[in-house]
Amino acid sequence: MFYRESGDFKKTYQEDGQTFPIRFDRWRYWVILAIAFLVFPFFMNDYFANAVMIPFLVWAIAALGLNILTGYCGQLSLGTGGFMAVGAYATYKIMTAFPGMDMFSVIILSGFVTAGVGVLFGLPSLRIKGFYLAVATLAAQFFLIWLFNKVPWFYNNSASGQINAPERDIFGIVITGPHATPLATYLFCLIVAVALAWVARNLTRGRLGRSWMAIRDMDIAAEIIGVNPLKAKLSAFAVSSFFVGVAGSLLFSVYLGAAEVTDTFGINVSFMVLFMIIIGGLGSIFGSFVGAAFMVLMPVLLKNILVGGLGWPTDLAAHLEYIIVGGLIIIFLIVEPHGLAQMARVLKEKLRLWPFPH
Amino acid sequence: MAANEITQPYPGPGLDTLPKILLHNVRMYPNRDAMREKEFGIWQSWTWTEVADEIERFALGLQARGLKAGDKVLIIGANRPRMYWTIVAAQAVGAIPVPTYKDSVAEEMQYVIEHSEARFVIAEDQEQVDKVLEVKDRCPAVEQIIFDDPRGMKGYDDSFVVDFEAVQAEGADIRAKQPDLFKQMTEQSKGDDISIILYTSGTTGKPKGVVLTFDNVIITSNQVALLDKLTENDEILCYLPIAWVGDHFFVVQAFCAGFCINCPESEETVAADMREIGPTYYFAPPRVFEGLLTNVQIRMEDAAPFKRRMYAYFMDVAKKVGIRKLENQSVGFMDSVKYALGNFLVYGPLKDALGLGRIKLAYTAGEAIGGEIFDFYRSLGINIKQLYGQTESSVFITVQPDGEVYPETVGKPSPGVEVKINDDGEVMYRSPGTFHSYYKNDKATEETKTPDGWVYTGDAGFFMSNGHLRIIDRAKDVGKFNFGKMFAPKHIENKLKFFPHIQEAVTFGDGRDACMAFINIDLGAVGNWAERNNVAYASYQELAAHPEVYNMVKESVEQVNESLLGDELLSHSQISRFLILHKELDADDGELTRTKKVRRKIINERYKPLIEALYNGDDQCFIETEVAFEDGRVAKISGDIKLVDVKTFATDANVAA
Amino acid sequence: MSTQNNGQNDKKVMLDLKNISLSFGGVKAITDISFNIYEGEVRAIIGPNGAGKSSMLNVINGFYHPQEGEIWFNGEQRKGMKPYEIAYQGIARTFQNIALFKGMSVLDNLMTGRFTHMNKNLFYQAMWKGPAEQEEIANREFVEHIIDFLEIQSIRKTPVGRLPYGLQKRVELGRALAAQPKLLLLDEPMAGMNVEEKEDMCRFILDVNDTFGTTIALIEHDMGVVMDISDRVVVLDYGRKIGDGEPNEVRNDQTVIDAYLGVSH
Amino acid sequence: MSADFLYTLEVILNGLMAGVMYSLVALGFVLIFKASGIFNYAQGVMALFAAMTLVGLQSGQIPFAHLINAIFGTDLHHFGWQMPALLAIILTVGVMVLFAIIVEKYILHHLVNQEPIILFMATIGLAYFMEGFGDIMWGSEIKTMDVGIPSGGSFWLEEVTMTWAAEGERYWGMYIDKLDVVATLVALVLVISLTLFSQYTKTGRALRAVADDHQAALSVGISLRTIWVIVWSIAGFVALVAGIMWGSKSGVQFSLSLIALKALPVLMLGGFTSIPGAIIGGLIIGVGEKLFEFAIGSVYLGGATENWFAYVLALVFLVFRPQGLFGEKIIERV
Repeated sequence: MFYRESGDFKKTYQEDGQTFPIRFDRWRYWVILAIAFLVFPFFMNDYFANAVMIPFLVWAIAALGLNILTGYCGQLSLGTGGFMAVGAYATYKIMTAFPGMDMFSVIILSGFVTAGVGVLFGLPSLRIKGFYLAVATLAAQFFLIWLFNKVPWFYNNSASGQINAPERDIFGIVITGPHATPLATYLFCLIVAVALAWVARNLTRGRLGRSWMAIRDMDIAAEIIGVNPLKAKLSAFAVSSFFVGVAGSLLFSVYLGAAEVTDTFGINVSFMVLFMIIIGGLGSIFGSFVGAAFMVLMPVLLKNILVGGLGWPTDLAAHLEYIIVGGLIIIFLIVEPHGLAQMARVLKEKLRLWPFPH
Repeated sequence: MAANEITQPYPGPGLDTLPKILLHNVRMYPNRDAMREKEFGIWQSWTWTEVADEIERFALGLQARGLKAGDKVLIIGANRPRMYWTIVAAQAVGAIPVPTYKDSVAEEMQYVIEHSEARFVIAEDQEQVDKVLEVKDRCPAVEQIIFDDPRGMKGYDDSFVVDFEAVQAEGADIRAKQPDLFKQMTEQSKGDDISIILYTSGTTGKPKGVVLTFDNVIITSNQVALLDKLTENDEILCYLPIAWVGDHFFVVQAFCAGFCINCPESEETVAADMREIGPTYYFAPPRVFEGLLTNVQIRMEDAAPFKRRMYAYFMDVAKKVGIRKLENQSVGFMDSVKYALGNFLVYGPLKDALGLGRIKLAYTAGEAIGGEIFDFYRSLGINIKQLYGQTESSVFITVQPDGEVYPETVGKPSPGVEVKINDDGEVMYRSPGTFHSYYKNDKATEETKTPDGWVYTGDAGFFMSNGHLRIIDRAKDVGKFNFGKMFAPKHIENKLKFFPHIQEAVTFGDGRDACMAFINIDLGAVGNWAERNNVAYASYQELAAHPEVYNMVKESVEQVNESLLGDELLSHSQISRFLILHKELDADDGELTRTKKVRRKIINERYKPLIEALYNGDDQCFIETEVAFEDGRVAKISGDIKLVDVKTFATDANVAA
Repeated sequence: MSTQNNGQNDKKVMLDLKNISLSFGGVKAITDISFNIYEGEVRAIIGPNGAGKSSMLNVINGFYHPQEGEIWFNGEQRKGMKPYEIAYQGIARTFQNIALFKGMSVLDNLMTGRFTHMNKNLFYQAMWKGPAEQEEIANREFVEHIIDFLEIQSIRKTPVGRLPYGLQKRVELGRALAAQPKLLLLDEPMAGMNVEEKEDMCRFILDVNDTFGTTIALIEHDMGVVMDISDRVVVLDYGRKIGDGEPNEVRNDQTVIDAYLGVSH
Repeated sequence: MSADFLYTLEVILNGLMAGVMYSLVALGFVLIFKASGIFNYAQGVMALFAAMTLVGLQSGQIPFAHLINAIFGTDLHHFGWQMPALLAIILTVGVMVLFAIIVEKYILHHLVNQEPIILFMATIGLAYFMEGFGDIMWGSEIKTMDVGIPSGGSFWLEEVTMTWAAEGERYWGMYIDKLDVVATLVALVLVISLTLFSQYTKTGRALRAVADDHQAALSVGISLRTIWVIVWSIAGFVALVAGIMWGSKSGVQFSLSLIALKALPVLMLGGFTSIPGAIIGGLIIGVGEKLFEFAIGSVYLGGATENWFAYVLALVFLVFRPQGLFGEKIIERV
């Protein structure tokens, strides 16, 4: 209905291969970015930043990471929580060891540390496939959590076993600690999320991304074509863990400010991120964002309605949330196994064909 | 009718040939796209400078290979830039390009090659080269075949079959030595030199080669380009056969106005390519518009009820105010709002989906177009106009001026054209576009063109009170009923063909007491209907014989009869009986021309028993016919065909059948 | 049909299989088979079901490692290579049961076929603009020529899962061609096709051989097709070689007739 | 006998008992996986739900009391009766069958022919749903389960074993929970009866046919839907047994559902498709993790290694034998 595609023709492969080949999509993309960067900052307050936008962005990064591994490369992982913990603890160690380092460097370094750990736990993927691999990644989850719990070096021997983010800045703007403003933390997360989404898009559109998808769709044929399965899988583990590590780093340092490993990065986190990409859409960058938005916003909304609106006890609302999340997962898998992203694609195709049905 | 003034015959002073205009455009628009072709997934583009360079190298190469002024160059292929370049390159050498239809079979091609005495053949690909080689022995004049697509051409005789690029490379060598040679060559020819020979498919007999001069095509094209205010910013899609005058006319207009010619990727992708390019200027014969509309209707029938209602509602709005809006007449405020809403919800997306989203001007010609079809497009805000023309007139004879567009007329004489009706009711014209002659056929030339330059069109028509010409039918097709009234078959057939489920119709009545009809159903539309109504069928024949289909067609025929009632000239031509043919009329079987016009003579002969049965009042008739498949195999189709009576509507003048 | 017919002695051996034996847990699939493939020829491997044809292809492209025998490719003996290493040597193949990447478009499938011809590192790919994009475009251009060659323009961006069988087969051939292989292995390229599709596929195979000079080894059941398009035929039965030669020789070989041609299919 | 040896023996015995519990849960997984190719992550939650239902029925809790109270402002909690354990168990079995029917009808039926990963995720969704549903239905507080199974250490055994220790060593006797012994016996009975069921009954043979080939099973005239309901019912029953055992041991609470996570490495070790594999895998893991914790974990690593040892063991094992202990060999077809 909104699409007017006549005259939007491509004369070069650059134009043809761009992320949004349709004019209207391009336009919409820029509008969303403009709103995020230019409009939202004016409305940023503590609630909006900390209950909505920052968790959304942080979880979106984590979802992007898992989507690269699971959605694009087909390797199911249940160790996301553990890898996020690696990112968080790496951040903590780096922040405390190098107090002068700016936050960008900190989170990127944390990402690389996580990527290394991810590769380590990805090694069995060459031999182990499918569910076996999924269960194997649980080993990473439990082992890492146990490690961060039991080895005091990781939490600098703090009495509580917690880690707390000290105040750090970038270009003089405070990003972490109690003095960080919602605006600064929001923009910081936004920039990181947008940059990583851009990187994810670049990686998935080219040679590497195709090798991942080839492994996912038909590993034997991929090998025949020259794809080294080990390289493809490990690179997916590395890139995915990098993203997840950055998300863990942000979650701890910017969003929460403090973390306790079993509460913050438990197995439920792994499942939650998995849900995000199922609901959002496997193998879709857009889907990672939508899925994250859904999983972050739905509890907020439920809480507002049930607790705030109807005055129910919080534990009841929490149980109801479980029912709804579980039910939605099932409904999604039945109605549209490819998630919201696929629904958006279908809707877009319908709008492009409008008023025709096919 | 007096001729309107010709103010500016050429796009610029002295620009009286295409090669000259080409070089002019290089100066005017060096970096604007002159041509595009969808190939390898993107629109490969050539600016005017690049096009001139390609043409220059090819022309020099052709000359080096022995092409001389006055030689014929046969061009056979699809709408590809190189085919168009060949036209201009040949003209630059002083030779005469002869484009032919690429789907013609070897024998048809042999005739053209033989008749035109072409020395050079430029063929698109292996398929076309093979066709030429097949008839080579019977065409001794052919010296070289130059091919565009090198695929599969490895094993061919290099001395006889040459790569387009190889010729261009030779041309490039020559240019290196004589940089000004091409320019000098282009100076050699003048406006009254022969520019092209176009073979008309002709509904009867062998094709005739229509010889056109540069003046013919350039003056005509330029007049219309000025009239329609075409500029270098326009875009067209060339998808009609290059051998057809309409397509050539486009190319010349593109040269005159400096706009861009777009070539589709392949025949199957025309619709998609059209949507991508979104031409601003468009030409299509009525059957294309009809096909599009049928397609729209079929697709809308599959839509959800809500969408169907919305579509119907806004199409009503469009019917009411669309045309008035197009013609800048005043429209009520509420209607304006509704139309704007409709434009957002329906017309805009619809036009966009059809690739008509950017159309400023569309023409249709070649046959009469159904008024409903015509109004449909106009009500959507597409400025579609009818023109009347033929190869012999370099297309334009009459055209509908803006604001004076009536579905049933073909408009007023275009600039520089005089039109008159002779005593037999046949339309005649005299214009700058009047053809030079029929190639090697003086007899036909004399029969068609009077010494003082008037040309018989072969169409019967008359001027209406508003000065518009109305064409009734082919003069020779127009017949008389036994009771003395006029019978104009095509007029009735066009009315029938408006119905989406009717693909083709043939009516009979000349020398008879009543009008009868053959119907071809539209497999797409009726098939769709069958699917939705769970009607199983295995073949066209089976579907065509289905009683429900008969009922559907019968209703349509009755509607046509009712509409004929209002036209006093034709009210007695109401169809009294019809049948649905067991096979589709097909060009491969000789029943249609390559441009899908009905060959009445062949149909009269082949289906004689059916015609007789219609007039005898039989209920059923057995028929057996041969069909030719694409690969040349021949099979027989036979079956009993049902004949049906239809209600006719009485008028005072009507003789009850 | 390749018309050039210089004496066989001039021909360069591209692939030489010497005394190959392969068994699975004691079951012999291939027993002591030797044959070679000349550069530029179309070589057919035929035989009844279970004759070891597919196993032979799997040996050639490194899926199976024969227990005995030597494999020489372009004058080098192969030792314990992985299939993806063999891909880099210039051997590509199609599968009997189509093995396309179902989640990707036709274009992406073909682009994946260019894998061995692309090498920009992860950093460049993450940045995209610059070397990675240029590499992508250069390879896209190549792939577009394959698309044009196989006449699949109109389905370029269609997900392969939605295509009919015959087209999928064509796309799979395209993916193999995109790798610009020196040796192309086709595992029953015409299985399950109708006459028209078979004709098309024959034309494509011959055109590939003709236009790109690709050496082709194919398994096919349709004897008419095999005899038409191949330069030489090797016949297997129960994992052993029972015939080898030009189509005419093979056709008239009594052993072959008994084992294979005599059996009605 | 030295005390160290006796300690080790005690650890091994305890490990075996724990392993039996793991096997019990793993058994549920294997049954469903074999028959439907579904990796049922909800098995643990099914055990929790079964246990909650049992306790709820037994103690006469009013289902959804919490929710009703929240909506209508009432103050309901109990019907006020106590149900005999056996009746409650039978009713709970009924609930689990009903559950199986609902799962088949509303979930599995719509997911036929989907990829295994999709089905797996659906069961995760189901697990979440059941967890919330169970809590809303029966309340989330910790409940005690008492169906009359003896528990606590066996004094008799302690006294007997105390005398085994060598002279001069301090050894207080072997501690073995009676509940564990009962659990072991029950598990044995369950395994034997399941094996008999699948070998000697028509339905059992049908189940095996389905596991081998869905098409073949259909052609024999067995409705896939029926089979799925049966399998899920059996899995529900196994879950109930596991729930009773675990619930009696450590109370009915959320953590009970985490036994599913314990069963996963068992499956990796034993193979997803093998009943003996599930049992032996369970025993290996049970003994392994107890021994590791006893000998290394608590001494050098700060303890609590049970959380991950099983996984790492399974992981290392799998790298060398990807199909598990008893799993069918994976042959890559080209």
